[in-house]
Amino acid sequence: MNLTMNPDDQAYRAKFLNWLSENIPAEGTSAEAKISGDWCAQAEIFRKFQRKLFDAGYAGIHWSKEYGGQSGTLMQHIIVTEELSTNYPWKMFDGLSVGLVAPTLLSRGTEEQKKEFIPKILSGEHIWCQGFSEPNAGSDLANLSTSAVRIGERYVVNGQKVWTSIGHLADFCILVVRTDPTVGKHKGLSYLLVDMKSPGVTVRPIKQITGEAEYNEIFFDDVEVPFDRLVGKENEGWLIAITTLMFERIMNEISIVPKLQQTLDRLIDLTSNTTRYGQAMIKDPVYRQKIALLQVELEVMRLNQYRNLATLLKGEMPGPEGSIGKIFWSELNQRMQETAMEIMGPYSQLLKGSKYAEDNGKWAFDFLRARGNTIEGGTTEIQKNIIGERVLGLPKDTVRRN
Amino acid sequence: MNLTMNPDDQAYRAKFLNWLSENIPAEGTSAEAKISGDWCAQAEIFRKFQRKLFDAGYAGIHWSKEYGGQSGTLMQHIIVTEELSTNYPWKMFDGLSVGLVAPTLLSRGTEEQKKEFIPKILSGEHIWCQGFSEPNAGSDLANLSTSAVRIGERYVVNGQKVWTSIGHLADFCILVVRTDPTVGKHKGLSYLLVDMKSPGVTVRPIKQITGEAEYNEIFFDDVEVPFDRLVGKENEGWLIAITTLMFERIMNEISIVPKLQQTLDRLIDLTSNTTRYGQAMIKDPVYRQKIALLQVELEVMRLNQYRNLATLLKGEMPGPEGSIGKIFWSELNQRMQETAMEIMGPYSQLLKGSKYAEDNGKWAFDFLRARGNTIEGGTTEIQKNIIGERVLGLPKDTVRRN
Amino acid sequence: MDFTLTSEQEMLKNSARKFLNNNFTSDYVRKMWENSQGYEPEMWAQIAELGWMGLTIPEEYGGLGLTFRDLGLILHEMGRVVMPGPFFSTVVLATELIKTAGSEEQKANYLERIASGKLIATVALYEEGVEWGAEGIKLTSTRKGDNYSLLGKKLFVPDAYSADLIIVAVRTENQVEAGEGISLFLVDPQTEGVEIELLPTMDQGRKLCAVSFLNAIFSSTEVLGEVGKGWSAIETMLIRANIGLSLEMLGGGEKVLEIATEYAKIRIQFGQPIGSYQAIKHKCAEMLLQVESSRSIAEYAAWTVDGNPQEVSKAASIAKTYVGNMYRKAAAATLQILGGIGFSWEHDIHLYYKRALASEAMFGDTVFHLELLASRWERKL
Amino acid sequence: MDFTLTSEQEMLKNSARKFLNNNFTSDYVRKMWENSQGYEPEMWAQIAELGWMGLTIPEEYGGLGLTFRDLGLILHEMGRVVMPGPFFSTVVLATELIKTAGSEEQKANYLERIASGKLIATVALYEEGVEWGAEGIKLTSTRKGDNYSLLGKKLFVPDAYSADLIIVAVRTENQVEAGEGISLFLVDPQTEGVEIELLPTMDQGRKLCAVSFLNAIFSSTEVLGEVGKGWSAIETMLIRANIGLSLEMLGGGEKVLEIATEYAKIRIQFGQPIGSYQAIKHKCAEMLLQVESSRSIAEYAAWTVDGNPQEVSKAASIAKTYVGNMYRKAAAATLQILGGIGFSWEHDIHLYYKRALASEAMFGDTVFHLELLASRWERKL
Repeated sequence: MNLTMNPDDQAYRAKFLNWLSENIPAEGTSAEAKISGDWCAQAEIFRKFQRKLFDAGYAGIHWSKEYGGQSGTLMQHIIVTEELSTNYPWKMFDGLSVGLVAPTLLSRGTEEQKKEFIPKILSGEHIWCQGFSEPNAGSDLANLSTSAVRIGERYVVNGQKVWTSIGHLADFCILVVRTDPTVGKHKGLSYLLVDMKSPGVTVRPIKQITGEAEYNEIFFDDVEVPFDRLVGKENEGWLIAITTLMFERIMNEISIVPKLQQTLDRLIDLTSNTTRYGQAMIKDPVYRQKIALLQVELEVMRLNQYRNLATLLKGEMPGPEGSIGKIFWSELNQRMQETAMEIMGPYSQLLKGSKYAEDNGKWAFDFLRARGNTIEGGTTEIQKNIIGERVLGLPKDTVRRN
Repeated sequence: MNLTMNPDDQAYRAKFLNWLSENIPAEGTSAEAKISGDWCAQAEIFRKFQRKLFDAGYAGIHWSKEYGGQSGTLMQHIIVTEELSTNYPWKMFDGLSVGLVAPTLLSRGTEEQKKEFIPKILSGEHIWCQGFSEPNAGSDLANLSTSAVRIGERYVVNGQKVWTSIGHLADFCILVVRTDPTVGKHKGLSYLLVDMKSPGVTVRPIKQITGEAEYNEIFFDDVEVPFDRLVGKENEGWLIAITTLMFERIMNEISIVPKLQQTLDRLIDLTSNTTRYGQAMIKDPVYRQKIALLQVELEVMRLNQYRNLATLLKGEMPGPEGSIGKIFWSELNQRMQETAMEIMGPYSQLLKGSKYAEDNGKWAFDFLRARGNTIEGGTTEIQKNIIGERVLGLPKDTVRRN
Repeated sequence: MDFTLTSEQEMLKNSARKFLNNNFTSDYVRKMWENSQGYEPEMWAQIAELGWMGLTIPEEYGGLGLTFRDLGLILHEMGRVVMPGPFFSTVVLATELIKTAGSEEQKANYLERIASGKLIATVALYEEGVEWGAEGIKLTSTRKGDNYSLLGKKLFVPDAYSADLIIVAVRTENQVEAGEGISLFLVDPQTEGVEIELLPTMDQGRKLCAVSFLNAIFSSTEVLGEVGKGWSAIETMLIRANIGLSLEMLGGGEKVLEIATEYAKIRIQFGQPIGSYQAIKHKCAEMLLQVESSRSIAEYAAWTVDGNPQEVSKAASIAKTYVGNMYRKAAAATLQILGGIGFSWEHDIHLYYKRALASEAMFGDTVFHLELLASRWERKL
Repeated sequence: MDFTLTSEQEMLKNSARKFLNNNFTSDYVRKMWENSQGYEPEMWAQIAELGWMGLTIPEEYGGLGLTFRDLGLILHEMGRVVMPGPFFSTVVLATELIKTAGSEEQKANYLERIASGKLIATVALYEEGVEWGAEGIKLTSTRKGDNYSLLGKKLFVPDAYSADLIIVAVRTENQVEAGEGISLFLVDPQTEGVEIELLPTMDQGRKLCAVSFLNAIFSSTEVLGEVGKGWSAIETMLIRANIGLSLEMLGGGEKVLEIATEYAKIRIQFGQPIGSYQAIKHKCAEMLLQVESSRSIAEYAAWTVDGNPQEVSKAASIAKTYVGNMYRKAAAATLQILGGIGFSWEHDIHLYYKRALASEAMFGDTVFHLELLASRWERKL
């Protein structure tokens, strides 16, 4: 399903696809590489390719030239993001920096911060990670306790963050810290840009249920952060963190819809190619109905996303309704993966490395990985609270008075 | 699916079925009568038939002879209840009195109350209704405000009850009232037995979404209730009301399982007899799977109920886990009815009186009626709270301190 | 298509909401439930005066010549008040069929009368057994010279009881492919041998009827378009009917969510508004997710009718499936949130719930539309 | 059957729980995941000493002669600790098959060794493509005098890597009904031409293997029971395997609910335990409903094996469907309640979740069992 796009945009897409076919590095796009756990090697491929994109004018398309961008349109940025999302296994390396860090800096950073960081995000020189969650501040993000004490021209940071994606590969971190412990939860927080090579930063990987370690714990032990790495004002970091989270919900979807489309296509292929009782399973009405319903949901989600983009294209900021997309894609992906499991039967259990496995175990990996979708970036339960309270205006959960 | 029953019980069932075939009144059991809205007429048929049951020794089987019972076994009572539940459209007239009122009186009433009321329940002389809910006390039952002030040997009752099933036909009412307005919500309540013919009682029917009026509002205007109609102690009515509710959950299921079985059988017949695109719909794997899943759930529910009965047969009181059955049957019935609607397509819309309607519109009526199942007798949400807090021991919802 | 309204569209939508809120109050809707025609001529005349009857009728036939997307805005608003009466039958079903299949003369004749509010019309399609495709058209005709004698029965015909014109799909040729040999007869309900029976259904806001033909005689000039070539026009009409219905259902779902949210804010139990409990709050949030998603697909589908005809058939099936499911579930969830009062006849929620059920069972059920979508996989569309 | 345990059963259950909690700690289970055999001989010997290997083996063959209901109590407890190793393969699959199909001599030989812990055994059934019925048995044999030469491959064979004996379903006759002409070969894994490959699967607590036959030669005396008559014994075994699995899954679901409830009581967010929020509380309540309902059907099904054989096959399909669905959903819900920590390898929930997934995909999936139930409607059973 396509909304009509103007001829300029169509030409731009064609031009980019052409460039892509000549420049995308083979070593990173093989089926094998897509489920490889060797992220250090992948990160290097990413940096090289990102530099190529940057040099060719396909990075930061809609941002101002003074920050390394192209002063192009948001639609062009969307086109490039869409096309990169399915055949490009390194989205994880710049999803955060391009999708979250750069927009946050553009809207809230100082001129110096924009000039220092945005070009290096676009050229692939800096990979970023996000230090928000803590062991006791998951859903209740405002409960965080990592502290930053100002001493002269520096903050000294102490504490622990957790569930930091690619923390072990990142050059910089957006970090939310408590700068005033004497005031209420949302108050007294500040938003810092932290060099991950600073003395006192220790990263420890967390092995997840897929067997891989995408997430990390980060420990801060008297880590010094120059004062000019503060974004916004001291003790006003909560609002900036919320801005980041809203960008996360909206921008993520640009690359998620094409990925889900790819999953649906693979699912239809899988069902077409699986024969049981002498008949292709795609002929079985039970599975036809299930998969057609997934298709309905995907098309609806795509249109939801177009509506969001239409809002962004009008220059409006994303609002709390971004939670709709987060709930939608995370549950849809889980249902797609579950359907694949059902169809494969015992084959669903096979991991990569088995010659009997479908798609070299990608289904099994993606299925397990999908369990995280309803947790990461704000649980489904939190998103429903956001919708209930901030969109529908229902009363807040009653908080026990301490 | 049957648990083995001992030969005596099997013989008892055979004997009762034989008696039933000779004595069940034809006028009340026709397909027409089952969806008739003429409840006054039905109530008269009920009274006559109940008298026959009583005279034949099939009423109050497991209760003591001194209260009009037969001093038989609970299993015999269950057998009679099961057999009466499907071909007997008047369950509503004694479901409450036999299932809730009599057990409550037997466990909490005075000797005089038992002797006065139980025989008349069994003989069909007294039909009972339940005055618990109020406009501002639905899920929050302890919030009720109907008051009873003691003046001499009488209580004077004022207030309003709502959602009283068959209130317009009942002879007596179990009524929960506030006798001490100065103490907290659950405290200060009392449990009365009220003659519905008392001056000052006004009953107003509530038309429901099916178009019929099964429920009523009851208004109490200086209604006098003799002091000896108090059950238990003054201001200790809450515990007795809870007892009644637990009986409601468990005892209801005895007749519900056979009814659901009948619905499933009708559903299989309906699907077998409906032809679409030249094929009986029962051959379509999509519907086969749906209906087979309903069958799975029904069989599981039946076993749940046997487990509950096994507990009752050991003489133990029903506990909060009765909420499991309430959630289970109400949702299962809704799913069965929804499946029937799907299968019938536009025919699902036809009400009684249409010659094109399946089963004279019983499906449509039952479907709409089923929406009430997850509300009446404690909403699904309340049942889940009961399970979460009273079975699993999770902390209570935080209550705003006033 | 960027999901925003032009200022004209905003005006149309706002004035429609105002008119409908003022005139189609709960009391009036309930009065029309009791009225066997389902409408009152004075009200019909008022609506015609607003230009709604001819919204998508070309200006040459006395209409406004607007797009289906514009009509969708009105249907959306009508869904919000569960509007009763033959508007949908006349303006979506009959109008679209005449626009697609009619000769120049037929269009001039009928469309002008519809646009001016002088003709109430409907389409009779389904028969006993209810098969959703062309194979369901079985009503037979016998040719006698220039006349056809019709024998058989149509079921679930919306608003036949109030219609001046019923367009009836008839099988005039047998032994051909299911989609061939179907003709559209322009039936005056007063014709001898035509009998109309009002069916007792749940949703009395949209009356359904049985229309029987007992060897009723019609001339070949009383056929819309060409004899034997009716099915493709019906397909076009069904696509638009499903889209129109989706807009109506979207409006219903939107309103139902408002009812739920409002009640959740003011109903106090255990000392707090019930909307502060997550059981209720999250139910409302799920409804919002589905209502907003329904808005995306329904508005897009309406736009495709004029904006992207290649996508319209797929969009129609997706919209019908998704929005139909949303409306039924949202109405049921709201009924549950309302508790006892939601189960009473007095509260309006049952009007919405019954409309949701009736709408989902029109023009192809979910299983049918999902299979339509699945059948495209092999064709790689 | 009244769902209560005798005092002997209570003792058996309690001692099993104690033994398993002490020995099958999370650390030990994880160690066995890394162990290609999935068990350690010393532990196996300890279990044998408890008498569990021969629980349902008649006393004449060295067993305890108890009922399947008794075995179910142990399986339930094993599910609670996601016990790894070849117990299920040996004591449910191989034992039940030998009991049903074996000659007196075979029973005496094999069952005694199983009961004493000296023989680990399994059954090889499924092949590439995985069809759940008899038509899935395609592995071919060529008869040469008194010998059979086997050619083909079995997939998803549990615990073949640690087994001393693999009972293999082979098609010894073609051109007959699917359920006929199937023979059960007693295969020593060391035989020339037999190759066993460990498959990398999610749940490494129950190892699955590929077993290949490259013209491996077996004598006709190495057939369990009669040649060509193996299928009905397999059917009996599958029924019991599904019931056994249901008990194991019930134990897993019960434990998973305990994990969820415990965490919900102590994890504080927004100043209160998360179990005070209805989103979490109601999720736990739904789990309890399903766990308790699973208990009813699984325990009943276990009882029917000896107590009501006419009902056993139906009960098995119902139990597998209901309990399998419960376990997978309960594990997923608990993972969600745990949040980030539930997504980590370090927390045990993934052991349960993976076992749930693997179990649901064994011995017939949900669609298969529902169709088995539906096929009885015509037969009015």
